[in-house]
Amino acid sequence: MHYLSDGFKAAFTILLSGQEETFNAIFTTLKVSTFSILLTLAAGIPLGFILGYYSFPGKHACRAISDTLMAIPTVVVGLLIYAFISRSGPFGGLGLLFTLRGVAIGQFFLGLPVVVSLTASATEQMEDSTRLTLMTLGASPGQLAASSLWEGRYAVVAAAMTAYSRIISEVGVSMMIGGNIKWRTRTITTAIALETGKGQFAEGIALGIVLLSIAFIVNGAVSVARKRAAS
Amino acid sequence: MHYLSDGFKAAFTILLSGQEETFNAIFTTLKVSTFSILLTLAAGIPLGFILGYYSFPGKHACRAISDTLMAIPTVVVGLLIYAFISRSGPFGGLGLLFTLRGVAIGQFFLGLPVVVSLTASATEQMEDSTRLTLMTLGASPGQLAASSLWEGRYAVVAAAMTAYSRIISEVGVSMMIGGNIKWRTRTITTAIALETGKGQFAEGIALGIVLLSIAFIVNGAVSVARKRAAS
Amino acid sequence: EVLRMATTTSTDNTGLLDYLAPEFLKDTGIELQWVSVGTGKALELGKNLDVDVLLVHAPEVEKQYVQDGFGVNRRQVMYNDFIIIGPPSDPAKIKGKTVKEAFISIATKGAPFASRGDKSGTHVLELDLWERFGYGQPEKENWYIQTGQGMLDTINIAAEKVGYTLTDRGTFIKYEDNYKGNPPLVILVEGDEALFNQYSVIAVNPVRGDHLRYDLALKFSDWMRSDKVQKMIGEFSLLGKPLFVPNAK
Amino acid sequence: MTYIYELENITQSYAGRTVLEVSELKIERGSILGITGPNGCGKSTLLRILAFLERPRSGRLLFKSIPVHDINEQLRREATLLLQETRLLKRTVFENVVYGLKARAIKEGLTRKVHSALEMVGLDPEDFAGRHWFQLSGGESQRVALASRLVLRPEVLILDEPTASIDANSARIIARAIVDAREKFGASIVLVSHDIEWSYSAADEVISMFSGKIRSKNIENIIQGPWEEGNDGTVLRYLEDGQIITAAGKPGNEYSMGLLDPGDIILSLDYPGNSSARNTLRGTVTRMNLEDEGRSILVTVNIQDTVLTSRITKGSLSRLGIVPGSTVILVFKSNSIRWA
Amino acid sequence: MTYIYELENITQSYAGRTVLEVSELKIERGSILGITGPNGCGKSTLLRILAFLERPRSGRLLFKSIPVHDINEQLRREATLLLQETRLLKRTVFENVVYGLKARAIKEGLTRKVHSALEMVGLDPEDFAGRHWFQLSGGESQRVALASRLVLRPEVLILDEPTASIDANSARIIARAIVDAREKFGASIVLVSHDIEWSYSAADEVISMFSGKIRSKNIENIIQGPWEEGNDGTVLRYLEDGQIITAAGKPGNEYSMGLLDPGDIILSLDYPGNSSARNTLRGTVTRMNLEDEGRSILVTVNIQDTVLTSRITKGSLSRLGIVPGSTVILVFKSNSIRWA
Ligand SMILES: Nc1ncnc2c1ncn2[C@@H]1O[C@H](COP(=O)(O)OP(=O)(O)OP(=O)(O)O)[C@@H](O)[C@H]1O
Ligand SMILES: Nc1ncnc2c1ncn2[C@@H]1O[C@H](COP(=O)(O)OP(=O)(O)OP(=O)(O)O)[C@@H](O)[C@H]1O
Ligand SMILES: [Mg+2]
Ligand SMILES: [Mg+2]
Repeated sequence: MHYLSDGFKAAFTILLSGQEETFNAIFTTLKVSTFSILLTLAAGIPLGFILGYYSFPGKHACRAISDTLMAIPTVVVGLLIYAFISRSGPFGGLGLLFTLRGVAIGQFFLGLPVVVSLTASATEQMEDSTRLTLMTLGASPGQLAASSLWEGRYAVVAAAMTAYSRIISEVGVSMMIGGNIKWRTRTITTAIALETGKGQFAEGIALGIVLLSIAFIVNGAVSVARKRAAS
Repeated sequence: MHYLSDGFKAAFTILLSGQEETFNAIFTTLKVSTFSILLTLAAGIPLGFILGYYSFPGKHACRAISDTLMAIPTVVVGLLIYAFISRSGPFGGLGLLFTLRGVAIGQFFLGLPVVVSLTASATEQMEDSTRLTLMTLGASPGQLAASSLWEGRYAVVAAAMTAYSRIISEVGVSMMIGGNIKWRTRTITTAIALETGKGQFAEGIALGIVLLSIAFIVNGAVSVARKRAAS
Repeated sequence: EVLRMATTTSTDNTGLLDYLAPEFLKDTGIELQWVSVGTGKALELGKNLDVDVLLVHAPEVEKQYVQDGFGVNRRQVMYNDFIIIGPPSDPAKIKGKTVKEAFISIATKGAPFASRGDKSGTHVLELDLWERFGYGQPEKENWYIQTGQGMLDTINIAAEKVGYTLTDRGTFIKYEDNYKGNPPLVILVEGDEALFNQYSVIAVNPVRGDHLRYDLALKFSDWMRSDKVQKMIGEFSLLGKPLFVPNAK
Repeated sequence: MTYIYELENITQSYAGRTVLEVSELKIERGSILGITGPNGCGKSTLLRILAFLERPRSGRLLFKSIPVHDINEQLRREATLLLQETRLLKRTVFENVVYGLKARAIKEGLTRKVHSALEMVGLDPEDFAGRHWFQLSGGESQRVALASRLVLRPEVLILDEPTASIDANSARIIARAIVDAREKFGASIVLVSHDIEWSYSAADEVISMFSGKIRSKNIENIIQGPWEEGNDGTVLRYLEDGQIITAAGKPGNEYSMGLLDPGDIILSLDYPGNSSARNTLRGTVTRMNLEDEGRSILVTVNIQDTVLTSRITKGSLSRLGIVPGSTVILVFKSNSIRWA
Repeated sequence: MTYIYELENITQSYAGRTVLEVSELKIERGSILGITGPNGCGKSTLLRILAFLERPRSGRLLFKSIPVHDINEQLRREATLLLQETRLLKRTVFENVVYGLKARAIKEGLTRKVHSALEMVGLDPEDFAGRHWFQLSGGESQRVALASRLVLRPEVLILDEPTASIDANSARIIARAIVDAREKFGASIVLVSHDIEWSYSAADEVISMFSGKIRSKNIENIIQGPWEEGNDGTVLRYLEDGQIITAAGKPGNEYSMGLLDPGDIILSLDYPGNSSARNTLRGTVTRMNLEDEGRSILVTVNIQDTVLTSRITKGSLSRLGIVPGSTVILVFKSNSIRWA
């Protein structure tokens, strides 16, 4: 129990005293997760729409794969990416291991199935009359996609936020690919893992609170934007 | 790279040779995740509906909290629950630590925000005419909730699957609360973490494949059920 | 210039590397970047040529590793020792006994014993001890808890189960520190020859990859074994207790 | 006389705009009341209040003589509304129709009840009961929605545009079903429709609304602006063909609508000689409808694009000998025009 | 003569049921074609094919004399459909109306165009342009949907029930807007409506469909079963008041519908003496409509619940001197009834 109160106290101390290490981890987390989510949305929303909207052979298989990949443990994604970008792997020459770019690639694969599956299910749930309305107004396939997603914007935003949550809270990829190297690739979650591993639970909780504060601010910004878009 | 081929080979070996340890972990995983997801859905769907449907003071705050909690790292949930159920915590007497019941509690808190937020957003997106139609047919508040959710069943199923994915793939709570105790609380994900820690990456990937196979089967069952419900 | 090292969690968690790395930079101009993982994973990262140097503690495995051509220049740099800890009530009555007596007493009384079960240096030693005392590894015994986790987590589990475990001293001191010197588990057996924990530096075999900074790895190895650093290691302490004993050869 | 609804000073507003202002309305138990009026005049809003879907902003609403404070599903189960924007549940036709019965925990004779409701709206249960919501045409959906209300045998049946997109034949079947509902289980019925003839065929009485207010127990002619000022305190509306409508009083603004009761218009074959009526307009008869169970006839006259309807007796009609296509003179007083 | 559409043997089926079978249909460029027919007869299905929203299962479709193989948005931009189940986008009225223009990358005069489209459907742009989709009444939404099609000035304008839930006054405004669309930018127009009078007021020609087929360039009386066998190879329909309709030929089954062209029904004041016509039914005139720009009159006669419409000339009507409420005799031959 005392971890809780200690954790809250520690969280304030960290944020107020301006511990350089922690700010570095916060900054790293923001940088890599922003990059990852943008990549994920750019690829995932169109893919999800195609998967939910069009009928093509193998559609159900694709959907099943995407749904299943939502359940891939982050460390397994870490391992798989590692197999490719390790020096002894096929892309070893790119020098992605222990870099934030490497982490972003892994997080992209973590977020992608979430965005694809949730966007596809939002698209599936779209009323047929919305589709027909857009078609009768002369929308091209691209406009149809964009406008359908706009009609279902709540669900798309929810998909994005869910994916962002998965990305910002994951530790498997950041640890395996990033390596939790201090000042370089240490993110809040790997720092939490480190503190917890050291038995410094209060510090772990404090960092968790810091992470949640970031998520809270991001969510707040998104819902302000959403409210603005709705009106 | 060779981890991949080795991983696939190992996955087959594990499943075909019937390694007792692995089957024990699979069984534990299924048991605890089934229990957790049922708990999560039972609480999360009604809460999500209330949050998306009714207007009440503090609604937006609740929604923001739920959205934010989607981003809580699994290990932080593990730590928080630990603080309560460890011997020195207020519920230490219940003996929940290092038990599957303890893990299920933690996973419940992991899955809850996902179900609540996604159900709420599905409910928000519900057409007003659906709500009015149900009301004119004389639905009571409970029937209204059930039928609205049934009308938006794709989104609710997507919420459930996303939450299940988070639960089955998480490692923080299982490790912290379950303790990864062999023959007792070792799940597939904690086993993966262990193998990875040992440097046995191929075994880690193999277990990942096993986990994904389970997720695939669960998803398959859900989509068959969904198709049946749709027709 | 950057030297990448894979090491075990004990060196990182105790803060030893945070203590040494700035000094290394000052002395050689080389930045040390390390990932702290289990011994097995550290060795695997070396095998995959993802790091240049290793700092690990599992002598038998290390020898095999070098023999297999994955590593070269294995050098001992320091040791700490293992201890058996348990609750002050000591239900198996092992306090002050030899390791052998203690293990046998725990096994016959069926007192809870937490094993790391993760092929770490500590785990390898523990298995070796069971073997030596003619027990074989207890597997499905109710009292034998295989945690598959790091040392501190394993200690915590032992504490929750009011049982025993085998740990390295460094982690235990850290554990004591977390409890402000009043921990639920205390040292019951120590000082036995069988409980030595040797740390070595191994360079990853440079013939296996062109990009490897073997030169830097050797510099690090030499630096670690220099008198100055050996002294620093000896002075490194937590709660006023020294953690490592330098023994470079 | 017992009233099922009594409304006093009921108002409703959305986004700060008052869209409904009913100073008084009493609806008799067992009556069939038709409501008509232009788009946006507040009909659906009134119906939503009668169906206890929304609370009026102010005013007193009595249901079966009891003031309504809280609206809940118990009340809604007594007064069932067919929404204007009908929407089927994403289920089969059978499940749509049975929904309300199940909601009321009724378990007996479900199939029989559903089938007979489908028959009432002219759908063959064999063909339709098993269909999915998306396997229906527009009119078929509308009829399923109506069947799912009829099956409930509610005390009050409120229908918002029940015949929109229903073919003429089926509209007659539905009118019959509505009258049957009153006769078989004593329902009181309120219906909104733009099809005035149809409304008369089903309803006892048709009232008309305008800008949120109940204007008259009657159909109204609506004369749209622009109005120009005349030189003797009157206002003038120039019609497309150059003829002029003269009205007394002051319109709210240039574009106000003038209301003219069909009963206030006299038809004649020639221009009257000396007459106190300021308005004498020539037009062509386009339509003649028997109204109100044969008691009177509505004659629709087009003056190019302006359409006015006059109510006359069968006797007058025979005497004048006019038929659709005849040229007639419409005669009415300037102060017969009231302002909306 | 140039045709905008030529259809040959077009069929469509859903779930294995054929719902459309058009053996031939040619629509002239610049014409306004009305389509009517009972619910579920395939009107909307036909319109969806004309609007290139779905491909027919079989048959040949020519658009501007070119066979249509692939349907795509280029084609859809030339033929715009107002859906029966109109749905606004979740945006403001302005954004709804401007959507199609933006889709076509039109950038100039958007505001002006949108405002004039709103005015065409009788909505005040000042009041409505800024409203949200949910701040409209049923008829207002319908009119916004129509405006968002009119604004596109498409070559073909296809309207599915454009006046459902539109008040009579506004329906006239819309009819005018439709005629204007033809005159101002040469649109060809196809419209479906259950309001036959309104159809005639807007269209050049009204055709009727039945069970997926185009039955006639005419309105039809529909006589529903049950039919019973007569003793001389005829079938009989007993009406509610005991009178009998006799038809020749074989209906598909007991409940088949008989079709009867209004032009085949003769009105008379007395029972004719010796006549070859088997059917002589007595009924009451309930309605008389001027049709087809004054060339003929439709007289609607109720025989209790059965309603039959006869088409007669203005001359005949004057000679007979009937008015709504008069009792008349309907005379028609048994083989005038065709089977659907
Ligand atoms: N949610 C809303 N917000 C603002 N204005 C609204 C809202 N709902 C309806 N209105 C306005 O209220 C007025 C009354 O609407 P109502 O739906 O009652 O009209 P109606 O008589 O049923 O019209 P119609 O014949 O078109 O169905 C209209 O002017 C409409 O624009
Ligand atoms: N998706 C579908 N699956 C199966 N049957 C369908 C489907 N869509 C329409 N139908 C059927 O096809 C027939 C024609 O439908 P359509 O919508 O063209 O009729 P309509 O003439 O427009 O009728 P309405 O006047 O009611 O709008 C109907 O019998 C309808 O039940
Ligand atoms: Mg309305
Ligand atoms: Mg239709």
